Amino acid sequence: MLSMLQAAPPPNPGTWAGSEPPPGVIARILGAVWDAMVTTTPADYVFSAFAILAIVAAIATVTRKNPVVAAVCLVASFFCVAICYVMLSATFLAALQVLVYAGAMMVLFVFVVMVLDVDDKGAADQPRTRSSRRGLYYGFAAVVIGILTWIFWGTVTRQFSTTGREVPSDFGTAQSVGRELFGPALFAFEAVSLLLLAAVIGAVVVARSRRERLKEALALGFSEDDMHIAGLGAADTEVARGDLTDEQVRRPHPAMDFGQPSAGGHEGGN
Amino acid sequence: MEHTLLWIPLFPLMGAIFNLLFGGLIKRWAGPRIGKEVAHLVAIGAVAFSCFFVFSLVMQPGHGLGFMHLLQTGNLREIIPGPGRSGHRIVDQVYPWIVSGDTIVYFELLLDNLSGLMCMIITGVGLLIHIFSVGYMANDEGYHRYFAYLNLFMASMLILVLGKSLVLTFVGWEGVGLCSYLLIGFWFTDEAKATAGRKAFITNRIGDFGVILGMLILFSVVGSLDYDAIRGSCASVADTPLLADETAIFGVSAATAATLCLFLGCTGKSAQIPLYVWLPDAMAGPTPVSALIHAATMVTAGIYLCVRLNFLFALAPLTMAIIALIGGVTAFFAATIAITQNDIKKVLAYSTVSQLGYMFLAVGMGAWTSAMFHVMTHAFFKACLFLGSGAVIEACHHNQDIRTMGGLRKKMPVTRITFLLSCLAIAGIPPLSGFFSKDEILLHAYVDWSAWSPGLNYAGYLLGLAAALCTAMYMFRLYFLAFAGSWRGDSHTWEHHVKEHGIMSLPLVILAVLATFGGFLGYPHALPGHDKLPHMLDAWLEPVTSISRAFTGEYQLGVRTQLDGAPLWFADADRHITAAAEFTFMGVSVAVAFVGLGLAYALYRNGPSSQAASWAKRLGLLHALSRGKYFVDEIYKALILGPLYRLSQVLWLGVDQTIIDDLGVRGVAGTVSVIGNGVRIWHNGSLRRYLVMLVLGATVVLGSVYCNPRVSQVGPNVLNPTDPGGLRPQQGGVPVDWSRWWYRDADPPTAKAPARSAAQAPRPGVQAPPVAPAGPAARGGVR
Amino acid sequence: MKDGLLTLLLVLPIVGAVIVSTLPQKETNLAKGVGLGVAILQFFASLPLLTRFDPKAVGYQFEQNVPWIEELGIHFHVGIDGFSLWIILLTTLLTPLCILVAWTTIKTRGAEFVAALLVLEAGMIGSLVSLDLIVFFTFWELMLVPMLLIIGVWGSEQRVAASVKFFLYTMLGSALMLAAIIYLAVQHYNASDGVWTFDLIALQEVILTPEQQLYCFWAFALSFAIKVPLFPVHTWLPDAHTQAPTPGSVILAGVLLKLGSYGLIRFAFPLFPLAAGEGAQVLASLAVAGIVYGALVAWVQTDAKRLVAYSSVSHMGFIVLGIAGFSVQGLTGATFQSLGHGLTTGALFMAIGMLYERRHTRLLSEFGGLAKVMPWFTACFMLAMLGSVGLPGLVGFVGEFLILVGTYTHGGLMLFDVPVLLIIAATGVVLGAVYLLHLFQKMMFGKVTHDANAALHDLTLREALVFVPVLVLIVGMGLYPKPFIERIDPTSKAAVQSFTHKRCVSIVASNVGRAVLAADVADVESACAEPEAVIARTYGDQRVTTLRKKAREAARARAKAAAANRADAEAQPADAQPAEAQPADAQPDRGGAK
Amino acid sequence: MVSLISPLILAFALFVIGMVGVLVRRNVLIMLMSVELMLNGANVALITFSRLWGDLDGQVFSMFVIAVAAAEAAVGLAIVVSIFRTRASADVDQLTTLRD
Repeated sequence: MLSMLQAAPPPNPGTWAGSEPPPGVIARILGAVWDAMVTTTPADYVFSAFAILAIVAAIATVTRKNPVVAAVCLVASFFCVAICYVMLSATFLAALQVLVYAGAMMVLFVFVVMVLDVDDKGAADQPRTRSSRRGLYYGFAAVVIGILTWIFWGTVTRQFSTTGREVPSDFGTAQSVGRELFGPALFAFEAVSLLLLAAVIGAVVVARSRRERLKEALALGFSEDDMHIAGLGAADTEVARGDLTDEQVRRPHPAMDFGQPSAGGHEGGN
Repeated sequence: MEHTLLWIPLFPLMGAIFNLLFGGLIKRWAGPRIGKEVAHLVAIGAVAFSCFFVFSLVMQPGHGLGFMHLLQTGNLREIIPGPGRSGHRIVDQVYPWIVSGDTIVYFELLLDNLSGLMCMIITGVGLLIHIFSVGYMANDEGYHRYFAYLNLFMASMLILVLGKSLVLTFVGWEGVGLCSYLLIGFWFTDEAKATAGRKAFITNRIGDFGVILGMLILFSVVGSLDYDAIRGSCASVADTPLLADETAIFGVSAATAATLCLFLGCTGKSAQIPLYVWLPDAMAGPTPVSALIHAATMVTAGIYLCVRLNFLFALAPLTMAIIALIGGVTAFFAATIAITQNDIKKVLAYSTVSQLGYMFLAVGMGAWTSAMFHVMTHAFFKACLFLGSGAVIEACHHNQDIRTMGGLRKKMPVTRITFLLSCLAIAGIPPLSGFFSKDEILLHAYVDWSAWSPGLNYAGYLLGLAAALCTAMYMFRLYFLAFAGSWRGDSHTWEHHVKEHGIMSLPLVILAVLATFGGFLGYPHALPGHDKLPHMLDAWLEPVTSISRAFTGEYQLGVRTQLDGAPLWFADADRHITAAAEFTFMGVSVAVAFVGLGLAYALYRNGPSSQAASWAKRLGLLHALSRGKYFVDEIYKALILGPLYRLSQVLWLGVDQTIIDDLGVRGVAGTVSVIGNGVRIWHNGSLRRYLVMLVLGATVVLGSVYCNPRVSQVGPNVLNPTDPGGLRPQQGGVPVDWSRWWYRDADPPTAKAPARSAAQAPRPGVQAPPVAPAGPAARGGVR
Repeated sequence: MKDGLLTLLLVLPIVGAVIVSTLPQKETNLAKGVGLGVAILQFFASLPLLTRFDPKAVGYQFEQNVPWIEELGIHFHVGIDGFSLWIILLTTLLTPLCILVAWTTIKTRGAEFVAALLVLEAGMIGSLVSLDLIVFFTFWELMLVPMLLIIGVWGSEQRVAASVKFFLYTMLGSALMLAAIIYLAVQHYNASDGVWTFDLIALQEVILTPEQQLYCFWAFALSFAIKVPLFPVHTWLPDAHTQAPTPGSVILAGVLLKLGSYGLIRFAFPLFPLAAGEGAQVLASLAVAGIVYGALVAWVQTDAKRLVAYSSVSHMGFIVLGIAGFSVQGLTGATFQSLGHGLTTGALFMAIGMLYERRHTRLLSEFGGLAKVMPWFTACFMLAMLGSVGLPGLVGFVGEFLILVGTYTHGGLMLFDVPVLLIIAATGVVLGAVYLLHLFQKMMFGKVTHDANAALHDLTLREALVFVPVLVLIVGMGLYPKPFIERIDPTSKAAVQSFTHKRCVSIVASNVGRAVLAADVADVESACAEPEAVIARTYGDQRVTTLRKKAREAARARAKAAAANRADAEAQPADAQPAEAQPADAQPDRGGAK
Repeated sequence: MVSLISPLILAFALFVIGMVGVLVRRNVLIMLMSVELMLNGANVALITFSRLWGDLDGQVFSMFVIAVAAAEAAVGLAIVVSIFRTRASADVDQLTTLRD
């Protein structure tokens, strides 16, 4: 799309040699867009479509109030991106994307959202940031996004050729990526496996239920302070410490302890 | 013995060390009596040895300086080394003391006529005083320490006199200062005496400050501080480096600068006008100490130095004038103070200051020989006076106030006679030594060339005469109040205590004899029998002072003449003083002496009289001023010591504590903690604020990296094909050489053409004194 | 064995420290005994340095060069010459004495104290022997830690504040110095295109541009000025001294201060000669101000140790003045004076420490009339005081005399209006007497005011044993300084020559615009045949007395010639003169100048 | 053969949206999802350049990115669960115990 931009031979600056006036910058941008439209192939269209779809889905996940809807939109976004991968001849990764991201992780998200019955009520009582600060934050956001676009645009307009190199037919397939994976990147592969193991163990340990943590704390002989730090403090002491409002103690949220029946009506075991 | 001269100072030194280390132990082991015996035997033995050694060296015919020859042949004129004959000198180079670079200082002793004379005085009078001290200090428990310090003093004084270079003299100079500090503050339990000792040492130190500067100037000009080297460079007035204008300092010639500094040292040591304040307070020490140090030997060190460097001082007419003026003024000023003092030792102290003033008057006039003559005679009669006063004080049970004495002649006949003889001598009554030496000084004061103008001659002479009058007055006032009239003290002391000690009288008698007949060493030309008894001292010191007398023109010494060389009324054609002139001068000074004596006799012949009191009232202000010693001490304290102490307080509390410590050190610590607190507020625990900070930080870093043209301007600019890309910091189209950001010129320095290869010749500007190498550094150095 | 000696001197104290610290905690006396043994062994091990030191040889002796970090060109390069020899011997002498003094002064944790002292000794000797900048910097920093501990742990009341102040003051200076060292090495890397070295001798070949020399010189000079305590940056010294225990003060005054002046002579001046030439005037003015300031402030002190500390500021001012003049006598005098100051001030601190041990106070008002009670103590104290005042015949005078003479006669190349500097410096001689006699009188003379003073016992054998070597040296070095000076003089002569030459080369190469090796500077020999003249031309005549010196020498020559022919005219048949007596008129050659 | 400019635009967009999501939203879960988005943006860029230079390393690396994202999501959710135990609300602003 940008080839046209580079094609025009530059007349020496300052002198107006050609018959028509030297093209200005804006004229040149419009020219590029027109050129892109003219030379795009059907594949470009498909790709653009799915790209736009992915972006819309992403915006949706970020703006939806209800986390469940957000999760679903995110899954949609992942699917569109997977399709883009296929267009970029990264078929194995497209499959992987779908399997891991959309399949496993989003399921986990939805699962957690459902189990914890998370609702955004809690957020409501937080006052929206005062308007004076909002201006500041928007300013920050504008600065940050401005810098990023400046950098993006600077690189894109400068260094980029449009088409990739000739690639072998099996480029991006499971076989070639596998050979690459178990060849030079073997060590990294093993390291990642270790990482995943650590993550799993971490997740299990962190998300232990209150009853198990209480049993373990008593076994280790925690002092009263240690119990407080571990979040296992007895109700009265927590209130005394001012960490929990008595309202929270009286009406523990269902997730407070899996053992008790959830306030929302359905029995325990969440 | 291989080292001939080293033994002279070494023996008293060893005596001192022995007494210091073992005196106490012997006293403890063998009991006080034997301890005392051992102490003073060792001390007196050491001094006796060096005295014997000095006299033998001086007197030996061939080897010595021909004095013994005098006694054998009896004919004085033939054997005294005439002007042509070079004087004998013994040089003993012991070892190289400081050798560094081109500075070479040897521990070298020199015995020639001048130092021979001084050694004889020092060891002679010293020995007598050592003997006197045995009696005086009999019942003092610091006995061995006293004799140790006295021996140490003798050693330092001998090194001072025998030293062949100015550095060695300076060693003796400070050693003597230390000993006077120790001896003045001998009874240190009394705070006042200790303070007096400290005052003496510090005032001497101020003088030493001058000597050090003088030494530095001389060293830089002459290249060595050896007396022969200095004499060599002063030999010919025409091309001496001391007077060359290249070596001038602060506008005066090097000779003048050096001599002025040295003279500052002499005023410190010989108690002249600015720095004399320590001598009256030095009377706090035991009386024999005052006799030895503050009458005979130490205080004459200043005069010795001037006479030793006479060729240098002669080259500095300005300094000679200042010396003469200060000498004259001091003589008169101190004499006036002495008149109204009531403490026997204070009177003698101010009398010493006055007599020293006389000597410096002589030095100022270039009459080196008469100065040394007066040094000798003064040593005799002043030592006798001090020892006499010591005997009197001992007799009056350590009471020094003459108003409570009187009538001592009945019980202390020997002391009275010796005291009377010395008083006559110092007053300048004819047959005695004082008359000859003082008269000679007054004669030369009037007769010799003076550096400025005849005015200085008249001023010097008149001041000398007035001082002579006062001297006669206060000496005989002292004599009459002490010895004449009747005992005014308490009767108990009179019955039991007032008596004479045998051992103390012996030195008194010897000194009195010397004071009486000492004058004949410098027998004046005019008196009859001159051919049989020439002016021995003149001939004796001739080799030492030959160079300075040979100077002509601006630095001329000796009898002054009209501008065209015609003789004045007192001199004949070949510039010798006529007999008539000498007689007139003698007459005037004798008359003045008798007037003084008469006055004292009238007022005090039998104790303090009503006329004295009435005169005192009539001269109220003058009397009070003189009694209060013109309040010089108070003035010094108010003008110098007080402000200096306050300045030090301000420096310590102000500069050190506040400016450097509080502002500097604690200030820096303070700012660091303030900054720390400022940053702490940011971390209030909100996760989202941290995230925002994180993102901001990341983008700023990314952005700054992207500013680097090497990252962003890579490859062709798709939008503006004419943009050549690559590194080109632009300012007015000319690349800026940012490496020289400290440029001083208006516009930034442009990157120079590739730095000139080292092979090129150094900067053309190197020949003429160019601007120092470019850049603020060199320019920063003040040119 | 000859070249391994220095490394032995470094290793021995560290091994000793390790042994001492491993000993059981309870028996402090055993630890002190072992420590003392090691220190005495160290002293005897350092004696061959003296006997086998060849005074004539120029350059470094006992040299040892072992590569340490090869890539960066850092070699464990050690060697000594005239400047560092005597300070090392002073260190090895003072350390056993300090341990001896510490025997009773230090009650708690004696073992650690001895270990700290030994490590300190290793640090000091390391700094003195190292000829590689990084090795020097390591030992320079190593020295701080034990001193910090000695003041911080065993000091008196506000010991922690004083030790922290001492530590931060020195760290500030040395941080700048490290920056300058690295900058210099980088410049050498660029100049010699690709050779990394931190060796002092190699780095002396690099000629930096005037600006570079200016910054590097002042970075080094600030670090050493803080160590010397030059006037404005001296406030750490009185606090450090008053709070330090006696042995700490003795070592601090005895050796640590000398490292500042040693550093100036060894590193600051030779490495950056051009900036040194211009900076010398500033250093000299500060030094002279320090002399008077230290003396005046010492006069009004109420605490004995603080008074002696300020006296150190004044004496060290003298030493820096000697160095700033950079003349042969000046350098020799400065090194000799630093020895003398180490001995005299060390003795004074020992004495005050003994009084502190007896009366647990340092206030002057508490003492009085001690001369009667403790005669031997007073004698030792007076001897040390007189040495410090600079009485001729004792060690103080020789150093001062050489510094004054050297600065006045040959200081012209570096300083201007030298007479004014000298006059102010000479007042230091007077003020020195003022405050020290003030101290002496307040403590020793007068009646015994406090009854506690009456019962004080005089010197014990141990205390006497500590005083004897120091006092013998004070008197010995004053009377016969030749063996000391003849080992320092050749080194300072060589130092001055190479300094002047390099300064001339710097001037010639000042327009190159970048650092360059001395060898690469074009036609150095012809331009710098007469270095003094080049310097004189560059800095204008009024600053330089060299031309005046030439005039003086010419005048002296003329005078000698005149004297010679006058002597011939006078020479008659000399009468019978004994052989050994010097003929009067023959002009003694050694008297005249060269 | 699609031109490779648009995937880069996609990657940039995803990244920016994810970043905004993380900064603006207060719900922990949404923030975790936004992080996923950012990582996805990165992956797209990796794959684009892998395709541009015909070098498989981009894809291998993006696979690792996916692995890490998974691990991170797991642990993130575990933490969210345990926080829920005590706070009963997903608001991140209340989590200030580690402040001082």
